[in-house]
Amino acid sequence: MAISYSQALDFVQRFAQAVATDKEYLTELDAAIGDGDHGINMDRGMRAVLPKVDALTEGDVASLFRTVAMTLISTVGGASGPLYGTVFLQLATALKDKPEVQPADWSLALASAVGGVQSRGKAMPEDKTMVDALLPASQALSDQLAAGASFDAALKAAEEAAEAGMKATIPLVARKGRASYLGERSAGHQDPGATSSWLLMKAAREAFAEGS
Amino acid sequence: MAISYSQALDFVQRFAQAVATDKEYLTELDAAIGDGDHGINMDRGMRAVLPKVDALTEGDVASLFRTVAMTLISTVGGASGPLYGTVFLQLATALKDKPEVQPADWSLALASAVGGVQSRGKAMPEDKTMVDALLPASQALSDQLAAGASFDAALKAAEEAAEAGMKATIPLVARKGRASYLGERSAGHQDPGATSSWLLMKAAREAFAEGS
Amino acid sequence: MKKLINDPENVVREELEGIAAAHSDRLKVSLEPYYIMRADAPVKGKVAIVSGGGSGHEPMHGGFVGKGMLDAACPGEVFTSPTPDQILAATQAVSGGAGVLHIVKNYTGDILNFQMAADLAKEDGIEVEAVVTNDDVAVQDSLYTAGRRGVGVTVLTEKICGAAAEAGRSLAEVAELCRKVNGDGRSMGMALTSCTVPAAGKPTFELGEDEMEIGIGIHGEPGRERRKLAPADEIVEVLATAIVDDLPFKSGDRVLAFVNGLGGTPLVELYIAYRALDRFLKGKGIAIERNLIGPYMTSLEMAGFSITLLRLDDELVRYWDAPVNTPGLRWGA
Amino acid sequence: MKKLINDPENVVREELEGIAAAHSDRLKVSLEPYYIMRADAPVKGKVAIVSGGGSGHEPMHGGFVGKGMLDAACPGEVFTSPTPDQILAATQAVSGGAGVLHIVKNYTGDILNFQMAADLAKEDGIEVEAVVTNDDVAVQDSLYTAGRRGVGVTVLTEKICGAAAEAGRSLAEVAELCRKVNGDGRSMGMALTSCTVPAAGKPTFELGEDEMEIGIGIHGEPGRERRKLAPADEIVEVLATAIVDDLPFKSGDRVLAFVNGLGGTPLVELYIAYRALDRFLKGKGIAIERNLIGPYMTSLEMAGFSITLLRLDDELVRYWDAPVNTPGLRWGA
Ligand SMILES: Nc1ncnc2c1ncn2[C@@H]1O[C@H](COP(=O)(O)OP(=O)(O)O)[C@@H](O)[C@H]1O
Ligand SMILES: Nc1ncnc2c1ncn2[C@@H]1O[C@H](COP(=O)(O)OP(=O)(O)O)[C@@H](O)[C@H]1O
Ligand SMILES: [Mg+2]
Ligand SMILES: [Mg+2]
Ligand SMILES: [Mg+2]
Ligand SMILES: [Mg+2]
Repeated sequence: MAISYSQALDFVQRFAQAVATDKEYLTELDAAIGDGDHGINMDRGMRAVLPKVDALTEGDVASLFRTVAMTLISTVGGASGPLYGTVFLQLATALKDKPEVQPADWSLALASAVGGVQSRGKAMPEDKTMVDALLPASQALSDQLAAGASFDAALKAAEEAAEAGMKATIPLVARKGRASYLGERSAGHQDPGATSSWLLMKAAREAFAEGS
Repeated sequence: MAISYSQALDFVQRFAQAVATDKEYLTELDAAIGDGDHGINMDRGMRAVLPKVDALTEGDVASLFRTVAMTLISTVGGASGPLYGTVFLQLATALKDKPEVQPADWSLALASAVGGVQSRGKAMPEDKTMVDALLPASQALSDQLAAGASFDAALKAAEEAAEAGMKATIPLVARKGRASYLGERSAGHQDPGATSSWLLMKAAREAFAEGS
Repeated sequence: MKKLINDPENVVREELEGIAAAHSDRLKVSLEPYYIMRADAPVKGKVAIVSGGGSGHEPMHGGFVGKGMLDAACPGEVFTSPTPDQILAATQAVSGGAGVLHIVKNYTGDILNFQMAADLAKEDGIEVEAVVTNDDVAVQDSLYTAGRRGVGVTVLTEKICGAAAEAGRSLAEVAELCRKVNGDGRSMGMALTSCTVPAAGKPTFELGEDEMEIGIGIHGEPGRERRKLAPADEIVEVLATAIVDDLPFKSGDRVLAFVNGLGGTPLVELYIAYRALDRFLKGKGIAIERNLIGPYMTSLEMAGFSITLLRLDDELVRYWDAPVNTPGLRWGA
Repeated sequence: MKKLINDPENVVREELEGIAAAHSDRLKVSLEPYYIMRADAPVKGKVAIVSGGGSGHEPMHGGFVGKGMLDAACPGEVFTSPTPDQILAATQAVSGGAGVLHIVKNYTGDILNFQMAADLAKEDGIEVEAVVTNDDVAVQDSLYTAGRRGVGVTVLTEKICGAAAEAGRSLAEVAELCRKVNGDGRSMGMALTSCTVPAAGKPTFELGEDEMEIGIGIHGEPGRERRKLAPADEIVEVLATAIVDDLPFKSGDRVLAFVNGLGGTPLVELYIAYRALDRFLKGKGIAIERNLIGPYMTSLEMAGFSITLLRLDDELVRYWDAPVNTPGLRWGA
């Protein structure tokens, strides 16, 4: 039931793959309300991550995530670099010294990652940012686990909450990030960062679920 | 039979009208093998000429042509400004102090105009320039008059020779002017200056012929 | 996409190699991580000034490194803020013991990355002050949003603060001056065409043959409104009115007028715009005392321009006129 | 056509009014007829230098008027040579008694109009020497044609001869120097896109999405050949090879390398081209001793660039480095 190192690695690789696949899509979403580089940025970062994590000797999950964080921070730039860097840095910090990662550990780590993003970026829910996908995902995960659901079911619920949160950004008027310069004109478009965050939650479900 | 002042004025006005009508066409010809401004240049010049010649008190033909020349020289620029300026300057010089302009006078004046263009621009026949329309026109005019043809017929012959000369520029490789930079690539296109020179000969026929 | 490049991935690195080859007499270029610094940095006892941002806005910022302006610039990927490690390395490299000023344009990415770098530099014992420029009046301001974008005023702060640092002013003073310039300057821009980020390969946005975007951002962010094309004089009036009303600039004010080309707009058009601006301001009793006209803060090959007005006083004029010797801006040296 | 203008007919006049408003401290602008001159002209006892040509190439020539460069520039309509009356008036206005050098780019229109003006100026008792620049190796040269076009070298002659005139050299000496610079310089350009003359309203030529024009003229005249788009390094090699082979430049030569943007090409691309040129010349044992990188001789908004190489000696380096104070080129002042 615990998340193994190879599952954590798989999570990172799946996220890299998803970002690569949807690079153009993410970029198009960003072109509509930002500067048209979100897919390019994330893909540049995750492509830099892959050889870095390959080169790691099988170790603990925390140092894996720390490597991802430092690589994203030093290769992505833009808003998403520090923010996704923060996600993985918080995951690493929360999972530090855990010999094995239990579902509850993951749930707490994810909550602290979302908290890190919010404290760095000062985004509140409905500001039309990645927070709108990450926060409901983290809440769904912990709610499900608290209600006694299986890890698989909780991961699935997190993914679906992220997706719903992502879609719910469409009507919102952006209040943070580059899209906020558009004011009312940002409404009607899906937030690119929320979209990549949904891909992140999807990758977590695919990598960590047992029954799939 | 002599060319009156009002016919000379009509000649200038008809040329202005023809240039205005064919401004785009001349410009397109120039875009193919030059810098795409011949129609714009000539039209700018002839539009400046019109009020200048309107303002003249009915005087002699030479000073009319001198006014056209000076206006073209100071408003057209490019290659065609000094060259058409020279055409009208030579016409003016050749017709100076003529109380009336006889067909033979016009023929000599035109020959001296072509000579002026050649001495300024150093273009020889088949260099793919306005000389290729003007020189045959001038020759046809004087040949016809020498052969005893009517002025009308001579003017018509001049116009047709200009047209033929203009068309004959199509296969030529330019050796003068901007088109010469193209080398072989200039072949297959009609020279813009030869085209405006045909319009000039056409305007002369229309203005000076009696029977039309 | 038609660009004079080899590979979209290598645009920034090859540009930096070109800059290194061209200006080795005056600049040093680091490729790992990317930054450009004065060849004579660190200048002992002088406040150092570091700026940076996405590439594609050249000559800003790399072209403004040199005596009298920036000590270092950190170029990110095209239109993408630089990363903290670049900013940290540049800060360390140019720190001359009198502190380092970070001039940061107000974009979330720039803010976050510069913040991370400043935190790390401070841990390293370097005194860092950051000033954020946010002069774009196109953006509806609000406490609850990311706020206004930093645009044209950034160039002016870099010149003026560079001169003040050269004159031996302290970090606190230079930072204060920077805030003053930002506070007294306002900008707005417009675009006639989009631009294409090399890595994206297609235009950031589409504009009809008879449309323009008023209030465009320098990364091709859509602006205030899309309108039918209009004559230059009318466009200048729209931008200048928004700028003048915002500060507001008042009759009797002395200003620096900065007419900036976004890349694809020929100088002849910028002078036509300047003519209109000069007339507009004269009509309001505002006197242009200094000007800057040209492509200084660009958006790749975008056709369009921006206007920046800065209210002047004698001190600002003195610093503006002080010698500057950079590839992108040079006088008195 | 998307341009920041009011009326295609008024482009040049309004540009000149903008220049007059912007640079009245240094320049005087005549609107009847059009010319731009140094505010302090005529400079007694100094050889005066006058150039000119069609508009649309800014900053050339008007932006190069000032101490250390041109005494006057005569702008024609866009891409159309100026008229004799402009050139005559400018020549008269700046003549300081030591003669006037006309720097004329080799285009039939420029030659004819400058010739007419020189004839008139001579009648007026002014000593005039004309030097024709014809450095474009794209054009197959022949005694029987109009010959090569004058392009990038023109900017270099204006700077170098301006310095020599400032140093008190005689008309014969400055003209001789001008011929030497022209003789030792070679250029070639290429275009990725066309440009649109305001009065024409549509692009001068059409280029496919994957095509480029090698050997383009600065008025959009078609060049040597149309080719499939290629990487920057390859394009630089094509242009530089043609240039180097033509003079020829040889191992051991010292050169000034001028990488000129045609208007729509961002600075980042010019640096990528410079990087390639630097490597190419190093490989041939040719040393770049001075450089100039930027949009100095443009073709409106055309995307593309040109390379000019000038063989240097100590005298040329000295004149190149001498102070110059113009809106378009400035150092040491
Ligand atoms: N303050 C913020 N807090 C959280 N997320 C943010 C914030 N600002 C921007 N974002 C996210 O970053 C995304 C844009 O990332 P990206 O395009 O890579 O960076 P940039 O805006 O610098 O070009 C947005 O879609 C949004 O989800
Ligand atoms: N040396 C010359 N002699 C005679 N005619 C010439 C010469 N050079 C150019 N022309 C004529 O000028 C025409 C081009 O005129 P125009 O386009 O107005 O000037 P520019 O070439 O300066 O743009 C050519 O088509 C040609 O007929
Ligand atoms: Mg973005
Ligand atoms: Mg032409
Ligand atoms: Mg970005
Ligand atoms: Mg022309």
